[in-house]
Amino acid sequence: MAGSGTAHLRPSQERALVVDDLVVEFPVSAGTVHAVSGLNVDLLLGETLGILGESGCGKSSAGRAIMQLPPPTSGSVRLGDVELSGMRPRDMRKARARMQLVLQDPVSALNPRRKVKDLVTEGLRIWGWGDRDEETFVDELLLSVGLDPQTVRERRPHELSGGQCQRVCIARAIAVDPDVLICDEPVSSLDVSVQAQILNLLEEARERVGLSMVFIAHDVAVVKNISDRVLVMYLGKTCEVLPSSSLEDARHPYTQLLLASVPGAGGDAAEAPPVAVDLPSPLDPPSGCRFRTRCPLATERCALEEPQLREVAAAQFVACHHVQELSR
Amino acid sequence: AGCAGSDGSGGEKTPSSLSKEEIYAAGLVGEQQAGDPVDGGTLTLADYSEARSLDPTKTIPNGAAGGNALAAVYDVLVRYDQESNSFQPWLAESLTSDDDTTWTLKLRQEAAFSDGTPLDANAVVGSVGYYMENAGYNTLLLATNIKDMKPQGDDTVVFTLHKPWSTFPNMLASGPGMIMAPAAYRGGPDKFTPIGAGPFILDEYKPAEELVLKANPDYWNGKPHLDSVRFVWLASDDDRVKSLADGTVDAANIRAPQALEKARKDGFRGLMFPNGVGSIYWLNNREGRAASDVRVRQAINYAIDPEAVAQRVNGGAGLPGRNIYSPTAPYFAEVETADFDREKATALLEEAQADGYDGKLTYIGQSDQASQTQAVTIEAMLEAVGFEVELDLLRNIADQTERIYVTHDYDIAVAGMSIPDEDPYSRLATNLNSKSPQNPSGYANPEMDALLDKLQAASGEESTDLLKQINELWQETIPGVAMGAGAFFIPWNDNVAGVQATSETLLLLGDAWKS
Amino acid sequence: MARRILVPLLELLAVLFLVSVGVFLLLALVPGDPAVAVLGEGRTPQEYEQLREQLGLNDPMLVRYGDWLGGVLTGDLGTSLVPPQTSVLDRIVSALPVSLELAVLGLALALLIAVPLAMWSAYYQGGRVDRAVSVATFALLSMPSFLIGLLLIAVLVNALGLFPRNEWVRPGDGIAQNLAHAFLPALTIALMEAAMFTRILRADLVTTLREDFILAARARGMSPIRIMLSDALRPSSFSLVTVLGLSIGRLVGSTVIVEYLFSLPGMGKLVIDAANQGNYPVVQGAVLVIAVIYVASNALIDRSYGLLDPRTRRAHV
Amino acid sequence: MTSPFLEVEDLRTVFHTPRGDVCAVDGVSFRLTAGETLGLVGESGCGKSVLGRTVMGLVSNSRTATVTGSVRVGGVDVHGLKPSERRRLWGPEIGMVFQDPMTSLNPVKRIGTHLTETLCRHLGCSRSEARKRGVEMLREVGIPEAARRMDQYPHELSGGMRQRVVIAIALACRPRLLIADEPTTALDVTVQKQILDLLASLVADRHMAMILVSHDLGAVAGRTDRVQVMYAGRTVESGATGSVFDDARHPYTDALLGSIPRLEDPPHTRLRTIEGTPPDMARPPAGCRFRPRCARAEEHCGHVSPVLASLPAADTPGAGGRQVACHYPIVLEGATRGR
Amino acid sequence: MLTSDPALPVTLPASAPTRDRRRAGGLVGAGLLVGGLVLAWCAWEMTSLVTLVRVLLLVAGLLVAINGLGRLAQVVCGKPVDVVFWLAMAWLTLLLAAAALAPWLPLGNHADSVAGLSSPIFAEPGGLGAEHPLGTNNYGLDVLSRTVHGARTSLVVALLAVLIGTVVGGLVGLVSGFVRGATDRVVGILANTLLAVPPLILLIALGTVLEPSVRAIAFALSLLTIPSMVRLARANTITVAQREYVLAARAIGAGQVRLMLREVLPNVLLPVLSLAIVMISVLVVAEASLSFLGIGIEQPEPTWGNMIAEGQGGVMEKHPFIVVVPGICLFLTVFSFNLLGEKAQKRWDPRSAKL
Ligand SMILES: Nc1ncnc2c1ncn2[C@@H]1O[C@H](COP(=O)(O)OP(=O)(O)OP(=O)(O)O)[C@@H](O)[C@H]1O
Ligand SMILES: Nc1ncnc2c1ncn2[C@@H]1O[C@H](COP(=O)(O)OP(=O)(O)OP(=O)(O)O)[C@@H](O)[C@H]1O
Ligand SMILES: [Mg+2]
Ligand SMILES: [Mg+2]
Repeated sequence: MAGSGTAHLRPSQERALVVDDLVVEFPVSAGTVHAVSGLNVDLLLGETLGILGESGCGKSSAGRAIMQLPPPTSGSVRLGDVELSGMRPRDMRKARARMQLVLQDPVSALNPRRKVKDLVTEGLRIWGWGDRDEETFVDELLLSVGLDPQTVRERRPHELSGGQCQRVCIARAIAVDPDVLICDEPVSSLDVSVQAQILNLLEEARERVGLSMVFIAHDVAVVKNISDRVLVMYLGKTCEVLPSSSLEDARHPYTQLLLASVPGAGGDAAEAPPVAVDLPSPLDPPSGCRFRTRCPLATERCALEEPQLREVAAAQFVACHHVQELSR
Repeated sequence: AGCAGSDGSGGEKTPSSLSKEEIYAAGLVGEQQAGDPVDGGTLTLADYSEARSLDPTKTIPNGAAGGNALAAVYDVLVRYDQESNSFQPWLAESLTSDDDTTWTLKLRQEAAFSDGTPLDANAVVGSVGYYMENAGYNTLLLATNIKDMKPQGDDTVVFTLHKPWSTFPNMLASGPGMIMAPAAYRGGPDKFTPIGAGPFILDEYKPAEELVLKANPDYWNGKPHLDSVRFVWLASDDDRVKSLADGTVDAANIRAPQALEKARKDGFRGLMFPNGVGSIYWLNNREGRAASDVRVRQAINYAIDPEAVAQRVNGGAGLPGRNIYSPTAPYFAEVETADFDREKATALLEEAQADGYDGKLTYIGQSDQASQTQAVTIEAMLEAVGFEVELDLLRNIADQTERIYVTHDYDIAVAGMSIPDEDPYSRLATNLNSKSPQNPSGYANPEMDALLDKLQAASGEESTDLLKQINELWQETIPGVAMGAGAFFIPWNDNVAGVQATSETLLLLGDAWKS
Repeated sequence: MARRILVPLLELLAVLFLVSVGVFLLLALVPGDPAVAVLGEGRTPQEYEQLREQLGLNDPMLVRYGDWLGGVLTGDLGTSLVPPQTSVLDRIVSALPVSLELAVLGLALALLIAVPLAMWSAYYQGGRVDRAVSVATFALLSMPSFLIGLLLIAVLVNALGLFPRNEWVRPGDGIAQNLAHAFLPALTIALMEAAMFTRILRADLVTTLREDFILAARARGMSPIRIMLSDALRPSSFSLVTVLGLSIGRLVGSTVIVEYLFSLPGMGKLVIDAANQGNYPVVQGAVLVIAVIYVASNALIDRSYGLLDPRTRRAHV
Repeated sequence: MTSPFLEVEDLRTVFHTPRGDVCAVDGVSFRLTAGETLGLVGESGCGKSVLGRTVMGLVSNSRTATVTGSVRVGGVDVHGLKPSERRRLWGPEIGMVFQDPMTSLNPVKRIGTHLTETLCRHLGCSRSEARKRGVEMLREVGIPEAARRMDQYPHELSGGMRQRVVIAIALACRPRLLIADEPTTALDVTVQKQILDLLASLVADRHMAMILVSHDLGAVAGRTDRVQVMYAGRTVESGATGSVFDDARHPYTDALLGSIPRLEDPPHTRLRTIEGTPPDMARPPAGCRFRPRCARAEEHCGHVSPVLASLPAADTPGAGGRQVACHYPIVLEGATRGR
Repeated sequence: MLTSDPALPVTLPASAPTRDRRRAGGLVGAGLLVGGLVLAWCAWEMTSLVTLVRVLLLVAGLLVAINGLGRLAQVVCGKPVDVVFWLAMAWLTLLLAAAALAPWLPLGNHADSVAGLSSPIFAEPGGLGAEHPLGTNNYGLDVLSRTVHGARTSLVVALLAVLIGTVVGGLVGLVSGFVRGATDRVVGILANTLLAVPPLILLIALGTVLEPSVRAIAFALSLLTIPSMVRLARANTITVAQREYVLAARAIGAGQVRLMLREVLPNVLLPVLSLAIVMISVLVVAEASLSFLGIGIEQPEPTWGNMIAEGQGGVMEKHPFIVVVPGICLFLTVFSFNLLGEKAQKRWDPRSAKL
């Protein structure tokens, strides 16, 4: 799969964010890491887009490139009607503040030397308070993420639990009233019980503030739970885009592999253990379809030709040469 | 002369209870090892300092500057005999003069350089010529005095002087008397190779570490007993005494009063060379400096207490005093000295200040601890009478030399002078003669110049009398602050014998042996 | 690839160039006339002036630096001003082995002391030995090297007479003698360094011992000694190796105090003596050589991590 | 029934820390027979790893820790052995697989060295013999080009491959009990499945007993015979896996299951949450440790610690041996619950 | 986690230290304390013994006493107490107070060499109450007074140098680590240049150019601290700059300066300060070494270094107190600063807390 294409974009609708042919590459001593190779995404107002993929497939790189932190190697990012690439640094900072980021490890995402109240108001300190009153603003904000302002306001991050830290991060992000929230695996490092708290909180916040959200994760169930639409990535390329409600009907062999790997009650243990394969390296990704080295359906064509995203069912787009064989 | 303390009399007393006079008595010290000389072995000498070069023109040829190694390689034409207080022929067969003006040097037939070439009259003339051309130590003194230097035949050289010079032999007992083979300097000073007619030949040299000389089998006085001598240079006199005590070295060269007295009290045998004005503070007499005013010089002199300085700097060791000659010198005489007197100092300073002197002095010295102690003590004494002293402690010797001898940028500077027993004239003339380029204080006194002129020609009683007058003139006009006599001591271990002394505290090792 | 070798090389050269400029400038500012250093006292002003001209001291600074650098690049570090007027290179060639031997012996001794001690105290972390070692190494680190040296001399040489007094015997003149004479100074160096090594290695060992792979090794039934030696030591030695490398480079020029105390003819003494005599070519040459050694040993250490840590090996090849 | 291979009786592990004593494992008991797999689940910090390590004897009485209770492996009391004897157990009797394959292999040792040194130590075989067996082991855990891998360093392998190596090392001496401490937490989902499958098949092939520690209920669900749910150092519920997951009796187990998003549910389904955070183990609450977060808690729970009691068999259709430590366990409401 | 290895001595659980055991511990502690002090005192008084033996006994006595004090403190406080650390802090407090108040303390003559002319030189220590409690030196100056004033100079020099080094080195390291690129290269080269010249030789060279004043020496010494400060600050900055909270602040729109000052600096400051404390001790020693070689502050102004140097040339053998008094002060101070620095580093900069 690991194809490209723009079939899944919805130019006719009102979009909060449009990402066009995003490429992120890192020069390293051994060559170039192709972290993201031509990602096309759009995000409707109020929509949540889930990005699903294995470790190292470029999810975080894509998320950060959208934030322009650091700016992508190439490709354009349009936030509302503002084109972000090629902006002057000051304007860029301002525009960037309209998008916010919530990161995987809440503890390291908070400056250990600052108090909670300073952390959550950092954005307003930079961009101005407007007519808000600091005290009440902080209290309301903390309450809105389910923290008790009295106990938490004066504390430093190391005095909080992981879940509380993640709440502070979310509070900090929504404090500047962003249009788009990018969550980079915000629950992966949390315990299941806390994970549920945070997922619920994000849902609430999104509804309340009217956010559009990009939610990055590797847990299929979590992504399904929170998103409207899911984009499956493999080695920097898009495999499949589909509504999350129809996730179980995924067509792409990789998405199917992911679904099959979800540990569940019906584990099919006793078969012979599969032999390990070396995953392809982003330094030297396979030609054609990037998934072909692990794909049970791979043919010669997959090595020569890169599959394009095409619609195989209503709102479901798959980048695979063998998609026809799969379709009903 | 001062050999009194060396024989017998010291033997009954335990060395540890020696009095100052006994300690500083000149000559051989302690009972020397008897018996027949033993051949072989290496004698290690912890010398006072490393020779700057084995080229005599580049090294001050005295015992303190590393001249012992030179003497071992080149030998000296004439030797000073402490016991008889006279100059004896050594490498030369004889040095004679009737009028102290024309000196005839006769060479030994058997003497030859270690490269096999003969040590003849031409070699001597060539060597002395090279020495003076390259401005070896005392060249100026030689140049102004020698009218003519001619070989006569193979084995005789005649030196004709402008005027009588009774201690001329001393010149041939040190630097100029170290005769280099023509091959040594043929290539010029840059390609100099040490070839001489001395008892030893250069074997190995590791700068700052050791210098090894091996026996010269063809030495005129017979093959030396020792196989080799080794010179090493330790950090301090203390180290030298300690190394001597634990047998790491066989002989040492010591000057610091404390170490010297300790070595004597520890009962080491050896050679003692006392000298006058072991330590001095030169006062800058030059026009425009504070000490150009004789009252200021006197005030400084009165303000400084040699006893107290000795106490603080040397732990009481040494011979503090104002007489510029060593008490054991053959020509020593009591004179009325300008002793420590704080009131006089204050009065004189006030007088000078009344005439517009601001009372400021710049003191220069080195920056090591001992020198700092000295500086602080002097500063305190001078400030106690009302001077305002600025200490300028310098970090390198070149800087100090430059300040004292070249730019003359100081008021009071610490130095040594060491007037030796054998030839007070040349040291006094070099330091006090108004025309001497090495006159550090810029002291210019026609009266002194005249006395020095007379001293050159004088001998015996007359010379002693002139020296006394010089001393008196010194006490009156204070070219510098004399702090007392000093000495060099060459102690050795009990198994060493046969080391001979000559002038300028040089040692002759050709007869030395070790059992 | 070329870039990865070339850039550090250029940086090294830049460092050396700056050192040479710095040393040259600094010494040009120092008071004391080199002509006086050469001639000593008692010459006429004309003689000094003539020599100054001859030595090029009257040329502009840039010209003098150029001349000097030109000489350095052709392997000519100049001639000692103060006799013995041997070439500076000769002086360095004779002093360097002394300092190197001291440094190597000192470091070897230090390792001999430090490694077992560190392993012991890391294994019994928080125990009696650990605490004692911690206090003792601290005490050693808190003592200036001249105090340690003075103490060692006072006790081992003066009071007990166990070792020969200062003075240096070249290895060529008998290895046993040489070692006997080198032992005390090396021990002085070793004590300082051992204290530091022990602390560094212990800290790293303690960290390593908390690693999962140590637990895993225990879970495989390996014996504690084997775990310490074959599992813990190597991954814990990176800091030690770094410091060791720095020490070799540093010690060549930093044994000053020890060489001064024991009056050994090494680089430190060479530089101090030369500085005291105003003998600039020697100071300049020696400092430059020391800097080259330091820089080179650092570069080597940087490159040697691969030997210890296979993870970095690939990146360097 | 065969006699149990592993018997853990009232095991208690206390760490003496500067902040006070931490009772990381507090009175845990269970038995395990050969061929059986026990799942240990619970949130982070609840004492799963410490339990695993104490069972193995890696944590034992020392200056910093005190262990009481007993652990019998094949009838031998692990904590009564001398250290050297205990070491002899590690490898041939008990093997351990660690959570993070990145850190549980020595980065400066080759894969082969890890394998051969274990074999040499316990089986006393020669180097070449050990190497041969090592290659076999690697092949057995599904590593291609096994011989070449022997000479590689851990960092040269991918995460999944490394975890296979760790398993190979743990199984090299054919232990009879395998303790797998979160063996797949650090791995990708696709690899995770492979590793769990691998472990399951190896256990089945060799008729080993296995303790599978995990905080991922899903991972435990399909691959264990019995499961113990832990909370703050104590077992709160145990029983046959299917039975526990299908009808949880302890409020904690129930809430935990409810807070996991399920693939079957439609998007934007609200999850159930457990408010609050697990207790600080240095200062655990009195009484039932789950009380502060428990919706069903009563006054009584704050004073009296509930003991792990067996449920009457009648109450637990399908499987016996259910135990719950709760004063007010959830009562079965018919067959509507569960997945 | 080898701590739990069974090879360790098994101590009983600390769960219930009984009353008796506590009392016994207290008694042992008190016994050791008193015994140690008595031993030390005996060693001090027993002039008949060889100096070496006396010193060894003295040290042993003090160690035993400290051990006893530790046990006693443990009983009193109920938990292990790091007595060595607290003793060290007590020493530092005492020292700093004495140094700060030196001009107002009733101390003897410390630097007036003129007045010293009329005092006895090398007067033996007279003990408490005597005119010269710790004796006089070669210039008739009071050793106690010189020690206190010497502390003043030594500490002022060290603190000043550390201050310069920390501010300059820390800022340069911060900027170069944050900006990276060419600036970083140049800074790296400059720092390496300073490091490539052996410190003592650099000081000797500087010493010949600079006046031996407190300010000049402090400046010269600060050159020693700058490269290591730059390195530390730079390394820490690079790590901190990669932290996600910096990314987060950037995402909110914080500018470079704000990032550097608000996000990075506070996190780099503590490691830098911990190194600074360690540096104080290094510099106290460096200053002493300089004075020992005669390039430091000049007599009669006292510093510990030049006081120790007064012992050269046989003085030490005859009048050991000349060296012993400043030597012990120097040792204790450096030891205390090292201890404090290590504590600080362990707490604030675990990466470099190895020294
Ligand atoms: N700064 C960087 N320099 C070099 N390579 C990088 C950098 N950041 C990421 N990469 C590489 O880019 C690829 C994609 O990384 P990215 O972090 O985007 O993956 P991810 O999908 O977020 O993975 P994970 O689930 O582990 O967070 C990886 O191979 C990674 O090693
Ligand atoms: N060596 C130790 N010293 C002191 N306390 C310890 C030690 N090891 C573990 N603990 C404490 O014991 C408790 C249980 O830790 P353990 O590692 O068993 O948790 P876990 O259930 O494995 O969690 P995770 O899922 O995070 O691995 C924790 O509170 C931990 O802080
Ligand atoms: Mg990521
Ligand atoms: Mg765990």
